[in-house]
Amino acid sequence: MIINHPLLGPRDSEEFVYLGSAELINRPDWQNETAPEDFHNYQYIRENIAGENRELWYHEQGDQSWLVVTRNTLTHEISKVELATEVAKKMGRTK
Amino acid sequence: MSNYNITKKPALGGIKHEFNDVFVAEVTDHSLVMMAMPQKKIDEIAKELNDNQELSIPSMGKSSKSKDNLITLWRLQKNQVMAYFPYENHDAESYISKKLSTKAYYTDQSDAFSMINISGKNAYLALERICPIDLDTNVFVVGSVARTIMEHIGTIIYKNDTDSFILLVMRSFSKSIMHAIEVSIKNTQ
Amino acid sequence: MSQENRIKGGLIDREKSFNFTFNGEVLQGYDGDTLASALLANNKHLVGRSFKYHRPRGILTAGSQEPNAIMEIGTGAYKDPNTRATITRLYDGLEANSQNHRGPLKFDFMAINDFLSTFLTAGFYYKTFMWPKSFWERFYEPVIRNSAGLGRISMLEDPDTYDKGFRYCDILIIGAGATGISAALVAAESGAKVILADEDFLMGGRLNTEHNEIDNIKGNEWAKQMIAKLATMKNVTLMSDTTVFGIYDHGIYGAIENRYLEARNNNKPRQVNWRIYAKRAILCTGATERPIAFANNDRPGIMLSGAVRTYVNRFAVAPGKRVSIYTNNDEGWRTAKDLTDKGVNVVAIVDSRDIEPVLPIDAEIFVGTDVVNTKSRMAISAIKLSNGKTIQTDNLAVSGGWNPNLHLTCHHGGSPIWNQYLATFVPGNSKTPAGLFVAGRANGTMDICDAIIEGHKTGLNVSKELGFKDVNLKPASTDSKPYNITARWSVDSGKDRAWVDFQNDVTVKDIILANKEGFNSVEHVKRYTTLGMATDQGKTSSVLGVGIIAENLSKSIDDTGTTVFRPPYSPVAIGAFAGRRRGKEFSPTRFTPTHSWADEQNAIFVEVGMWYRSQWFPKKGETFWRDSVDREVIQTRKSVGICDVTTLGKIDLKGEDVSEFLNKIYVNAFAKLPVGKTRYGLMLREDGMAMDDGTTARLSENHFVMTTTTANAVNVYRHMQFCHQCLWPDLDVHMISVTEQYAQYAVAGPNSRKLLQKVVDPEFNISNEAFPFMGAGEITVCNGIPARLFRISFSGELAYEVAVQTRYGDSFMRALMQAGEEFDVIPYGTEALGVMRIEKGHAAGPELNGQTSAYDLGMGGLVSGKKDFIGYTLGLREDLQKSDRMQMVGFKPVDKNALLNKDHSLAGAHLISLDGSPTTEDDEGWISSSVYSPTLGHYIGLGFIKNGLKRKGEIVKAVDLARDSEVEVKICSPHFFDPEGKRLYV
Amino acid sequence: MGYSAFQILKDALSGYKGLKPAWRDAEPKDGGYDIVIIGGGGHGLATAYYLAKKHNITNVAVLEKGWIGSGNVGRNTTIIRSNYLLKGNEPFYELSMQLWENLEQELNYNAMVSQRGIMNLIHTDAQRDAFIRRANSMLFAGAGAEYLNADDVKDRYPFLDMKNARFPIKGALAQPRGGTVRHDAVAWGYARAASDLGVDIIQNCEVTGFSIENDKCVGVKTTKGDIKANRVGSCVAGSSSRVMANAGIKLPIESHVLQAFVTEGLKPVLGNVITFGAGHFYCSQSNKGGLVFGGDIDAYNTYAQRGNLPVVEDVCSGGMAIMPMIGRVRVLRTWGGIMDMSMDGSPFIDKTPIKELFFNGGWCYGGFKATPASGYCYAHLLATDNHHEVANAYRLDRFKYGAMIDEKGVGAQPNLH
Repeated sequence: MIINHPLLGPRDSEEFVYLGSAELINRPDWQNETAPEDFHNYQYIRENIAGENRELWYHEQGDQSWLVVTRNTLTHEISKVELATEVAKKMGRTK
Repeated sequence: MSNYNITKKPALGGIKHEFNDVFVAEVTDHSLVMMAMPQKKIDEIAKELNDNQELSIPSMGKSSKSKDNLITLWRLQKNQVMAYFPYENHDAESYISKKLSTKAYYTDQSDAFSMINISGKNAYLALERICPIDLDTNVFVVGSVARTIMEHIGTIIYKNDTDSFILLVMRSFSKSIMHAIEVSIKNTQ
Repeated sequence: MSQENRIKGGLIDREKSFNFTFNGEVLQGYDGDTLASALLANNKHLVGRSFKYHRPRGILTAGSQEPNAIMEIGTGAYKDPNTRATITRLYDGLEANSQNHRGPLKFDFMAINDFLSTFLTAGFYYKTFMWPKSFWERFYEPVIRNSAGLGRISMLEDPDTYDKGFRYCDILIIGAGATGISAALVAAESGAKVILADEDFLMGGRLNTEHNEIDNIKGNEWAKQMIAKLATMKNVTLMSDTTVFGIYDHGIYGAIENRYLEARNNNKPRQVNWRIYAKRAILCTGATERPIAFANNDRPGIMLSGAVRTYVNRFAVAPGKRVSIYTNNDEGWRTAKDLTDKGVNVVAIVDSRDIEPVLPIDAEIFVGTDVVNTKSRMAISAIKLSNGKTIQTDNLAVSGGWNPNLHLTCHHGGSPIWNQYLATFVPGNSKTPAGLFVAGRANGTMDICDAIIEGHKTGLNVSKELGFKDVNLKPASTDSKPYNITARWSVDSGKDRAWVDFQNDVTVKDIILANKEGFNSVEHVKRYTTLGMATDQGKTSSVLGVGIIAENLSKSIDDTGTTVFRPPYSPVAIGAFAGRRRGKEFSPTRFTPTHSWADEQNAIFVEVGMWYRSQWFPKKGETFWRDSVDREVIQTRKSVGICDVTTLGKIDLKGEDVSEFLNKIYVNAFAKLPVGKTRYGLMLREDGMAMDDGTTARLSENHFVMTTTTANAVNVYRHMQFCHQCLWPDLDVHMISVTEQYAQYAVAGPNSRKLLQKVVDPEFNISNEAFPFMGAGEITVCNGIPARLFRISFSGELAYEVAVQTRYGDSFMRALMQAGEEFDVIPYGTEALGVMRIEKGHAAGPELNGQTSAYDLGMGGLVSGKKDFIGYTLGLREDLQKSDRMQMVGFKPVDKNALLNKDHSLAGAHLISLDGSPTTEDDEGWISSSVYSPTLGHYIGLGFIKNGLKRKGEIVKAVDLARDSEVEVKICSPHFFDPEGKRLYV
Repeated sequence: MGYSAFQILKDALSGYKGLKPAWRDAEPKDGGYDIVIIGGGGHGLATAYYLAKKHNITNVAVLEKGWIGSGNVGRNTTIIRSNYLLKGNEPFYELSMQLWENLEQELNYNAMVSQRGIMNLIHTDAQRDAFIRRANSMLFAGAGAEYLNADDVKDRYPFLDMKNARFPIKGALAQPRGGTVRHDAVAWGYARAASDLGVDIIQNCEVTGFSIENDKCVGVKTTKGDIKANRVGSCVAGSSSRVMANAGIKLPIESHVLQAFVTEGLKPVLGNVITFGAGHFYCSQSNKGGLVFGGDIDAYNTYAQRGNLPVVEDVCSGGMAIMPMIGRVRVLRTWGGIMDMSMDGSPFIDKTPIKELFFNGGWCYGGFKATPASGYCYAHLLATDNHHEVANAYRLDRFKYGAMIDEKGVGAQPNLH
């Protein structure tokens, strides 16, 4: 596979390490009343989409950025690649 | 005064090889310092670099040189820039921070990497066997720099001149990458 | 007579004559020959035996689709089994041997199967060999296995090498025939970067095997000139003898370049596995001819008609003296024409279609007629026609029509579609790999004139689409050669068998029987009969099989479907996929800064991930590893020892928010760690299980340095980047791995401070008061060399870790050893390190195995309840908090002499109560780490047992059934040695 | 019609006129079924067989979207073994092994269950300790295990690279009862036996939804129309998330592709199954002569039954690292199967929050060897409402309580299991 890195351009996926769903950015608040349930869903339950999936790849042998890659799990077509940091910030993650 | 003096040793003993028209040599007596730029301070740092050295922060995958040509910056990451310069003391970190910008964080990486120069008209033929980056002269122009993986070893490749490349690997991998380069040359000659 | 079948012409170099052997017989051929053409030149028609019935077989094709002429080529370690003679370029000294027969090729004893064939139909083995039960492994299976299989491998290490390579292009053109060359010419002219690859060692495709006039010159001459022209262009790379075997995601193409001739002569890689990154690709791979299934259609001397043309035209070999043709399409007639043009006698043309003769040929012509049977086992001597006639012939050229080589269009799950006019499958539209275009015969464009235009147009369009300049170039001109066909799959074979898959011996009858048993889907038929699963990958049999199933089930071909084509397009050597990665080069190697020094000390090294670390340092007279390890432990505890711990992960963390960040990733608090101090930290995964541990020191307000275990250095760094970039992106934290920047040594033992004081520059006070336990700081050593010093201890002794820039690593180790001479300093390796950490009850890899929580490890006390950190919430789940979970404790054998006379420790033993029995039910835990403690004089172990923390003092059994030992052990504190830790503070 | 050598002889002499389909190709019954099994793979067919055989429930349909056996039972590396570490797993896989041992006689179908032995190579001291721990788990469970030192390994397999290996072979953990089975034949054998007991096997029947009334499943919607059922069991590993999403159920599962490889046929080279412990490679030789091997999954989520080159190269280099004599052997075919990778690497056989809807999945790449026990235990659950004792840990909600069954200890990252 080739991942079109937003800063570096197309790179062979061999430079990357795959983690999983981009939902892993959405780490729940530990002080919520529903924290046990929230963390269970966060850690264990997956949409496992057959279609466009937003997922986390780490450019380990590159610039060491985490990326959010939108990739179709039926065709492997990649439609979007974003820096995870920016996605995280958009999702409201701060400190 | 300590009774014990210690001496430095290059990773590959300063090895130099010539294979017909391809040359391989360990690059020694240089320093590397990683400059980390806090997000909020990038503009200020850029200004200081420019004021101090007429040096700009290169765009991703590219390098830039100071006015005196002595400091080269490699932009391998968004918030980090590697400074490469001919200086051979063990205080590279403070040396370069004074020259560049005091607002960044500096980390000496001189010993973290070993550097190998491979050059000659057919150098790219050998690199074609291990390097997954497109080295086409129109694509990877002189001054380009990339971090990738060669023979399962994380490697930085910098094109320092026409038909000349510098490879950097974590120092412990020196022998493995040297072997990979030599095999590549042998296989393509 | 040498090369009795050689005729005039051809693209072989008659100046270069080669000797080769076939089954020991010395024969001659020419440069430019394939092994198959040279064998035919020498009138060798019988070349092998089929898989199941051991039928005598001859050469069927002239390409990579060959099912019959597969042999063992080369000898000794160089032997290549199952090698297709039809694509093996002849070289001087080539040694070929037929395979899969017992006794000589002509008298194969296994041919008995052929006479038992009535009983050995498809799937017979699923119905028998079941009784008695134990006979399967002991009797039936060995017999089946020995009679199955094809070639033999040498069982010796492959002496050849392989390489890998990466190439980029705008347009990859696969296949250098008329279509591919036409596409390449225009693409190259447009300025696009082009790679033109072809599986043949001679580019030109069927232009080399047919009579064509292109741009008014001979087709093969035109090909040669165009290839020469392309070779001069800088933006073109020509790759002959290179098979594009697969299409992977996003424009990555796998290709194997064959260089075995070069390898033989110059010790170069035999093959190069190219990864080609192409923005677009044009598939111009032509088509493959298929046979017709009629009775005994597999005899030596029966060939595909296109192959006959290839042998006559390209290799100047007459396939027989009385050749007959059986066809259902126009191309059979062209074969006849080429043969007669070359003066080869054609005795008959049999066309299953009721048509007017396609070409005027001087031979008996039968239209609307089929071949119904053939004669003579070892070589065809006659054919019998449906009109009752028998014709004496020594070569039958069969054409059942041509199937486009569209395999690569299916590599992403696409299915080809049926074209009834061409009576074959053509590329479908869905799921074609992105960026792949098809032209020429591969696309079902059968007429060469149209194929050239299509190649040209496709080349032009693709170049334009990529933004390259429009090219004013005309496609080459040639005469139209129409292709008309009426499907003919099989001819009723009566009691005889008609072959569909030649190599695997699948006949029409097998397919019909499979259908009868309910195996109707193409995939079921394939799996039940093994149709299309031989080394030729069904290239000549798959489509034929589909036709026969459809006919038999009275279904349309569309409804019958086709099997899936998967990579590789043709078989690829495992060695080529592996490339250089084998033997010592299976993985890169990492050496520590003290490696050469340790080597001088005769250290025994051990693989730790990619690293080589010193395991122990044998002294003269020490023959048994424990002698050395025990001495290293004792000497360290008595005086001082040094261990290279450079491999531990080291991460520099800088920024205003580092302490806050550490608070989020460690279970324990880090916010208030003072400058100049270091602290033990335990990191969990989000699921609450221990991930890694180490120490983190604060060197200045905004500068920390963390150590990780050697094994987890990379994972921890990645995890921390995740935590920073994805979870807390606004924290001002900058991480840099400094693992390799520093050579780091543990100096441990009561005399460690005294030793260090000799090398640390005097302005740095490292006395117990000034630099207490868990102190950390930046110092200089040996007259001004910067260093980092940490007072931490894994051994349980007064100990330090000192780090210098790696360039000084070797020299510094020597200096330390020299400075330590007066204390009888010794270097110690990973074994002694392990012994001392177990004596101290420190958890390491075997305990931090990903299945244990902080509580299990006895570190529940560290867990802060006042902050969020990775693993906090899920770590509180009820099962993880249960008191009967297995908890880490120590174990001592009740009998101190236990295991002393054995060569293994307690590690891996399971724990049961004294009255328990070794069953899953009674299993209460296990020993994770165990060593002989030279300090205590007996074995000790760390391990996990249910509710262990509350069971100290209890005696249980450590049972190791695998090594037949059972030892009574007492549950104890894991801190075997100096449990109060007094030695750390002196 | 029973299969036997005698029957073959009879058939052959009669010109095979009396041959009958191995199983009935059924169409859905209007009246519906007591139990509908979704998925005509090994597990689904085995479940149907054991429902009929052990529980006398024969009004059962198995629905298959393509042809039976077209899923992972037809695209794996055919290995069977019961060499697990953890209590939640080992007794289950041992039951499976025992069922394999009697399968052919029970089904009257030769699936070529070959207990040729499996050997996991050991390369480090730590690995040896871990393998000894595992060997003892196996021995405690009665599965049998043998610890071999380096010399034993060398004696048995002189072709292994013992001198030039990057990661030297220090020993092995063997399970003599492990081995291989002709994978397709397992599906066919179960199908034939189940069909003979009255089970309807319905091919080309894709389930597109569930009929759910008041949180109770009363049937399935299919490409062949609605089918009523008193109880429905999903058994579609590889497609579990897709199918269960139709019932609004999200699973602790990700889909990944595992590639497998077969070479050209060779005369016997490798007697048993070998697993390389320092790389990612396992290999056996089929009775036809091809080396059948595999390695790691492709790391990313996918439903496409194909993988990419990096894993192909990794796996082959693993092979070359231990058996350098296979360098010239050619790979004939590569293919990929979609795995239900669960969050702890262990499967599920359980009820779901919807009444009368049951779930079997999450087999990761251990599904083939589990086929008989999976069918046996799933049938037990479907027939009795109780979990079979050896499958009791395979609960869907185990992560809520922290009752993971994590053999590898890599946590909730499916691509590492």
